[in-house]
Amino acid sequence: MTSNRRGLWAIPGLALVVTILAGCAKNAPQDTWQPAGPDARKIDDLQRFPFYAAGVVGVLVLAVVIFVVWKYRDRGQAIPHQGHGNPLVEVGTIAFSAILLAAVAVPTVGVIFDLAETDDCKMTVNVTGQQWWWEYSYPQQAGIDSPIVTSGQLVIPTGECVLLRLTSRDVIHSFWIPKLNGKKDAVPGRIQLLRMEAETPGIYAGQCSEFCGLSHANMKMDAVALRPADFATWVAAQTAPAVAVSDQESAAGRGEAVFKGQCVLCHQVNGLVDDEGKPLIAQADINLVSGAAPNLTHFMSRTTFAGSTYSLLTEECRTKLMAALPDEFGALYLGGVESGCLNVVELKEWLRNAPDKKPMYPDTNEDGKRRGMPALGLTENQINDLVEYLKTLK
Amino acid sequence: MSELAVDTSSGHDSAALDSRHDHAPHDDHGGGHGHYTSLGLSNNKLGMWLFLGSECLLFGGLISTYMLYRGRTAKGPGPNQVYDIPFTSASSFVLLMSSLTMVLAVTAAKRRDDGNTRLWLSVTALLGAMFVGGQVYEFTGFYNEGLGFTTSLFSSSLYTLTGFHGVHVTVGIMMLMALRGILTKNRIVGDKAEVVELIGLYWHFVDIIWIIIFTLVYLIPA
Amino acid sequence: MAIIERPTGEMLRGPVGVGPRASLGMYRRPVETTGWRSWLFTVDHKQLGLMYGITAFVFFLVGGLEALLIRLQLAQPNGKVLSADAYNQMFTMHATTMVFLFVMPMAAGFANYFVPLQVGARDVAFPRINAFGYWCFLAGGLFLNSSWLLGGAADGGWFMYAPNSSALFSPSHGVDFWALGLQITGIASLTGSINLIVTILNMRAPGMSLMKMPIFTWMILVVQFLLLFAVPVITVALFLLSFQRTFGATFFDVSAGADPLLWQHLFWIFGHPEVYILVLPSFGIVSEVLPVFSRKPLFGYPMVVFSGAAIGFVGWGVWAHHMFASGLGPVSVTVFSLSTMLIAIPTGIKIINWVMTMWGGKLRFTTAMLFAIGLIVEFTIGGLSGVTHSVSPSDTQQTDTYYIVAHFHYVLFGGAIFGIFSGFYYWWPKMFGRLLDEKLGKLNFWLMVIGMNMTFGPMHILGLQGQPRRMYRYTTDRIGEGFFNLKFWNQISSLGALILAVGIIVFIVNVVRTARGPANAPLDPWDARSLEWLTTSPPKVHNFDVIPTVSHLDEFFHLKYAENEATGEMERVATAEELMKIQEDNAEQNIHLPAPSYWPLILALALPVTAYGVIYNKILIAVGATMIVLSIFGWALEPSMADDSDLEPPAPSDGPTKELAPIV
Amino acid sequence: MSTDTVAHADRGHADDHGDHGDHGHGEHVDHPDSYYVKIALVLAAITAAEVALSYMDVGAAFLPTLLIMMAIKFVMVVLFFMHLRFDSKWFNMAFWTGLILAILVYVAALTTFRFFG
Ligand code: HEA
Ligand code: HEA
Ligand code: HEC
Ligand code: CUA
Ligand SMILES: [Cu+2]
Repeated sequence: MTSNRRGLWAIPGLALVVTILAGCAKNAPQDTWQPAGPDARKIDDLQRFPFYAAGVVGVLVLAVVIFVVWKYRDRGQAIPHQGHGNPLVEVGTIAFSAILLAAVAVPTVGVIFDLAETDDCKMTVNVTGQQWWWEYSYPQQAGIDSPIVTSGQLVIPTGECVLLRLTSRDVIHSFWIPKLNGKKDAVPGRIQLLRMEAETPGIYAGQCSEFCGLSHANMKMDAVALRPADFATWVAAQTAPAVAVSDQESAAGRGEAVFKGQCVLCHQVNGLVDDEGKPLIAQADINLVSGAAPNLTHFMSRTTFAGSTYSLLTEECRTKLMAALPDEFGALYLGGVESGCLNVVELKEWLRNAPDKKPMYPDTNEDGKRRGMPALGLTENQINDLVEYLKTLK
Repeated sequence: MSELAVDTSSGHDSAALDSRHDHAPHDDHGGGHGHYTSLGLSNNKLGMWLFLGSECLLFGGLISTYMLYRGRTAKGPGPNQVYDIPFTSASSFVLLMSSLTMVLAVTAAKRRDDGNTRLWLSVTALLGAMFVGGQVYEFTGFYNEGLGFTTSLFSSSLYTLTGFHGVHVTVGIMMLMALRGILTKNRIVGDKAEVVELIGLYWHFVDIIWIIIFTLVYLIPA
Repeated sequence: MAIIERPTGEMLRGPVGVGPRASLGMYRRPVETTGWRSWLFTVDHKQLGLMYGITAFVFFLVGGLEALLIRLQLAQPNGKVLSADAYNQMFTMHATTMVFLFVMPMAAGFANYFVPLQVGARDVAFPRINAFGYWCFLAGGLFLNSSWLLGGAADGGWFMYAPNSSALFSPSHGVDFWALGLQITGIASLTGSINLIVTILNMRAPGMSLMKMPIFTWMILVVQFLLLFAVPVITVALFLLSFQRTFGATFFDVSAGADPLLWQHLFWIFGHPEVYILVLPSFGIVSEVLPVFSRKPLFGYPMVVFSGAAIGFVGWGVWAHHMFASGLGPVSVTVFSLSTMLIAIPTGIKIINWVMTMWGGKLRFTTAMLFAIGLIVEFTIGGLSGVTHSVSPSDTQQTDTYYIVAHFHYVLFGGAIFGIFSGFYYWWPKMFGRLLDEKLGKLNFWLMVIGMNMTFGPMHILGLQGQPRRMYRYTTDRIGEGFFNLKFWNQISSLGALILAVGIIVFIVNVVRTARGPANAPLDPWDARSLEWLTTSPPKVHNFDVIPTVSHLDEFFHLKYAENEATGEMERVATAEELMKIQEDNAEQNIHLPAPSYWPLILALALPVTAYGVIYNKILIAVGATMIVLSIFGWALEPSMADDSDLEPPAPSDGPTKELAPIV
Repeated sequence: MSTDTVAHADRGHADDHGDHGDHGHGEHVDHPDSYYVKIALVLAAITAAEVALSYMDVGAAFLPTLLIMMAIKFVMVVLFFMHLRFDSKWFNMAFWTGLILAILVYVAALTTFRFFG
């Protein structure tokens, strides 16, 4: 049975390798073993012991099995005594397991309640999931004097706890930034709380982790942590309305026209006015099942789009941003999408035929509503103009 | 469930063991039916009791759903508007009494008193029918007051719960009538008293479920 | 059905003085004992057991094929094999098929075949209901899968969370098929559980007290109780779902004020007991196999029984560990976290007792034994990752990632499936009188061990690296670099799936080759310990010529071996052949077995008809309903025995039982 | 299930001879119809009390009293009409297990919805 032994070794070996190596992964955007905030760290500290204990128990069981298999293989010995066992062994197992589990259980309870604590979080953000993107709305509060609505990237200040108030406009989603905290479901009709705190500036990847239909795989998000000062700058920029394009004849101007014609059906751009100068309010509620589409007022202040599935930045600009040191990061991110950096190709593809870039249900259902952005049959010129217009939404 | 119960009318499903009557060492334990069984119990009765145990979780789920949703009446009328306690009390009383007549049928059957067995079976079926009739009447009333099945969570869960119960009663009535018919035809061999008993168990269960529904759903205000 | 029962004096006894004629009811019972009819109308537990097994295995191949497509899609970033929509249907049906159409019915097959044999009975308590159960399972399974051809299968994941399952978010009929199909297979499980519980409790051979019962039978008993109480819960959930989708109720419609968590609770109250329903039969099988090939009794039999019952019991108090991220509040989370950890203890006892069973034994590494040992190891790995889930804060990092997928494939494939394959190799000679080829068997085993660890091992890494489950694609921008590169591990996993496939094809080849070969298996090839071996292989239609009277746990072994007072060693005192001879010499006469019946089949067929009606048109519902009522009456009114003239040649009504043909 | 229960079960049928061998222990107790009529009257009385109660205002006592009366009715029907009081412990096991399990599980589930207070 030598092959037997070798074959079986592989198994817990692997389990062990995983648990040990998982800690030291390079550039692993969603590694659950690399906490970057106090909440995630609490979890990480808690889980190391059970993982290693499990590894040990696993190896133990395997070792015993292999020993028995080898020692008691049929060598022609006599039929063994038909003994029915020895309760001590079972008592021993119970005791051993009970002790091990108690050692796991006690700290677990503590952490459960620590993570449920919310009083120490000064700032709150309403996080709303819908098929298949996240919307963040910052209510008026200390440091934010008028509400902010954005999507895809959750921007938070470093070094303080932000309280996320999670809910959903359609089905259940789940908000998860592995390096900052565990996940919490966004359940329609409920508001559930989740702590978020990042220690150092940077972009922390996350992904919707409750199956939410067709494009669940394309419902991603980032948490972007900025130093408090930078965060204040960001807030200031976001609270300002979009500046209307001065020259109607320019490409951007033509794009704005198209936008007013088509896109406002769903997309809000604060400060956009119609010909009578009345503010244009998006009618997403009558056009979409979820009743919402991303607010594009400061579209170019983000670096991803379509549920953070695609990068607004070209490859090299993106790598530059990702590689930025904590001190450089803030400025770089606040710079937004420099015209040279815009990932024009995919943005155009999106405008040409969004459902092709991201599976959605763009056709209207019986009560005339869609789930996702339809292909709008725009001409190439219109698309070019729109891109020019979108560039102005800094 | 009628499979299990009526099954025994052809009392053969445990026939597999008959031969034991002659050969099993426990010969004398077999008793009149020649069925040796490990627990000395009737397969059919044990099966019925297990089924009733299982039904507890079925109705438990439906009742919990109602309990969770009874307050959520949307725009529609709520419990306190629609319920007519006196009427429901009456029909509850009818169902309760049908339990009594069912017992009487069972004892009669055990006495091999065919006449009374038939009588009480019929009466039980009749009372059951009255109850179901009452439900139908009651629900039409609700409906006219604007409480459709889809009106609100309250209405959906109420109709689902009471509907399931109503279906159980109806099945019971069918079983009672089938048995009644079989009896006149004298078609059963074996122990018909047990069939009566089995249907009795089922019938009483339907009754106790109503005992709960009556209190939790009707008497306790939302 | 080979034996037609005859009227006997005592069946005609009683005050109602009716003669045999009048007692025959309205409709004749079928008497075919060969050809396709004998399969359609059989009520024989062994025949039904085989039918369960064969059907389930076909569904295993279907579910496996779906799995292969999943792995193919994930072998590359931005896989193009399946569309997002097709992928979602694929994993939903993969899980549904594997859980409800393979593992559960396969266990039901083993239970049907071997429980009556192990307890020394001639059939189950309610043979017709048994047949009805099988046809429900088949009807439900075909109904479910017919959705592939009728506008797409269910696409909500196997736990079908609301509100994503509502018509607004899942417009195709897939979810309707899913809900109604599972409702139908649920009937099979419920009737089956009642049937087996009664059989086990009430039809044991004389002298077989509960604590002398074979351990497999014990585990089946526990499982049937779990089914008895768990099935009604999902029945409620499925009804609510169907009523919402079909009649416009709003049970999970948030805009109407509903709470989507209601579904989660109902599903998982069923769902967690369900996972033990899946694994305990396999625990039972290996608890039979290990002693046989260690030539020792099961170590601490009472503890294994007790821990099995304990697992079943505690299993009811942990369901919310599937909802740690749903927002239950810290108190509930704590409670369910702790109760979940508790379950590790009884399961640990089982593992230890299995190891101790081998300890000091005389081990023979047959394929059956290898699979049993494989189960100990692989299941432990899965169980341990389960314990890491039970630490709810870290579960919030794990839930809905591939780490969970790794966990449950280790417990399901390394637990349930390994046990089932162990059972195949162990009981094949009993069922078919043929031994599966051991060389191919070992190849089969090693391919499956290597394959499963390659497939599911990497999923631990993928999950801890944050790859969520149920993603039809993963993109290059987040797959990371170096050792933890997601693409690499996904490819290993996909490769492993192919190896698994080869392993399973090897098994199929083995089966085909064995079927071609001669039926020359010895009567007692493994020197086994329990009663099912105290009859011919395949067993006689009436199982035992003489119902044995039991005096030991492992009765069959103790008939063969006795301890030599002098040396204190076990010595053989009889061979299986000799024991068989004794049986045949005092064979009982006049054995009554239930006759075949049309009604189980007809009644079961009525259900999918009704179900199609619910989806497509109301008239069909009426048709189905009438079919149901009629067949129930037919069922009730059919005679308890065949008409004399049904027998060939017609027998005098007082004659002894007439055997028409040996069982297939 | 411990061994001695089993032993008992075996005795259980061992002393169950005679015509009703497979009817458990119940057959030895045979009640006159009047017995059941009395029980029915009690049940009717309790029902009446329940209804009456639901019309008057007894404050906090209301819910518990109502539930207790419900439980009494339930148990009486099970024990006497369904004969469980006199019947085999296996039947008791089958039924009460289901009932108690149902209560525990569903009450726990409702609790997580903060249903009680
Ligand atoms: C065969 C089926 C099976 C079995 C037996 C188990 C067994 C266990 N499972 Fe698993 N589980 C599933 C099937 C199964 N599970 C499935 C299908 C899912 C996913 C459903 C879905 O989301 O799709 C799931 C999901 C699942 C979750 C939810 C994860 C999530 O979605 O977030 C959790 C959480 O606690 C969990 C825990 C456990 C535990 C603690 C055990 C324990 O019973 C394990 C006990 C065994 C051992 C511990 C090993 C042996 C013991 C010893 C060697 C003794 C010494 C050990 C110690 C003292 C630790 N399981
Ligand atoms: C008993 C249950 C069981 C079993 C046996 C399996 C077996 C397998 N599962 Fe399964 N799986 C689940 C239960 C099971 N699974 C569940 C419950 C889920 C969750 C679904 C959800 O999220 O809703 C899941 C999800 C799941 C996923 C995650 C999907 C996702 O989240 O996106 C994956 C991905 O790799 C996977 C893979 C596999 C593989 C490769 C096998 C392999 O072991 C399969 C091995 C079998 C074969 C390879 C078949 C061999 C047959 C042939 C080669 C055909 C030959 C044909 C003829 C000869 C005619 N499964
Ligand atoms: C019927 C509604 C609808 C219309 C009309 C519409 N969109 Fe969209 N749009 C959406 C939805 C919904 C999304 C989110 C899709 C997703 O990420 O899942 C979206 C996403 C986007 C995004 C990505 C935003 C982000 O931050 O992720 C851009 C850019 C965009 N739309 C531009 C446009 C433009 C330009 C037009 C007009 C030419 C337009 N949309 C018309 C519904 C609409
Ligand atoms: Cu949103 Cu998955
Ligand atoms: Cu579970």
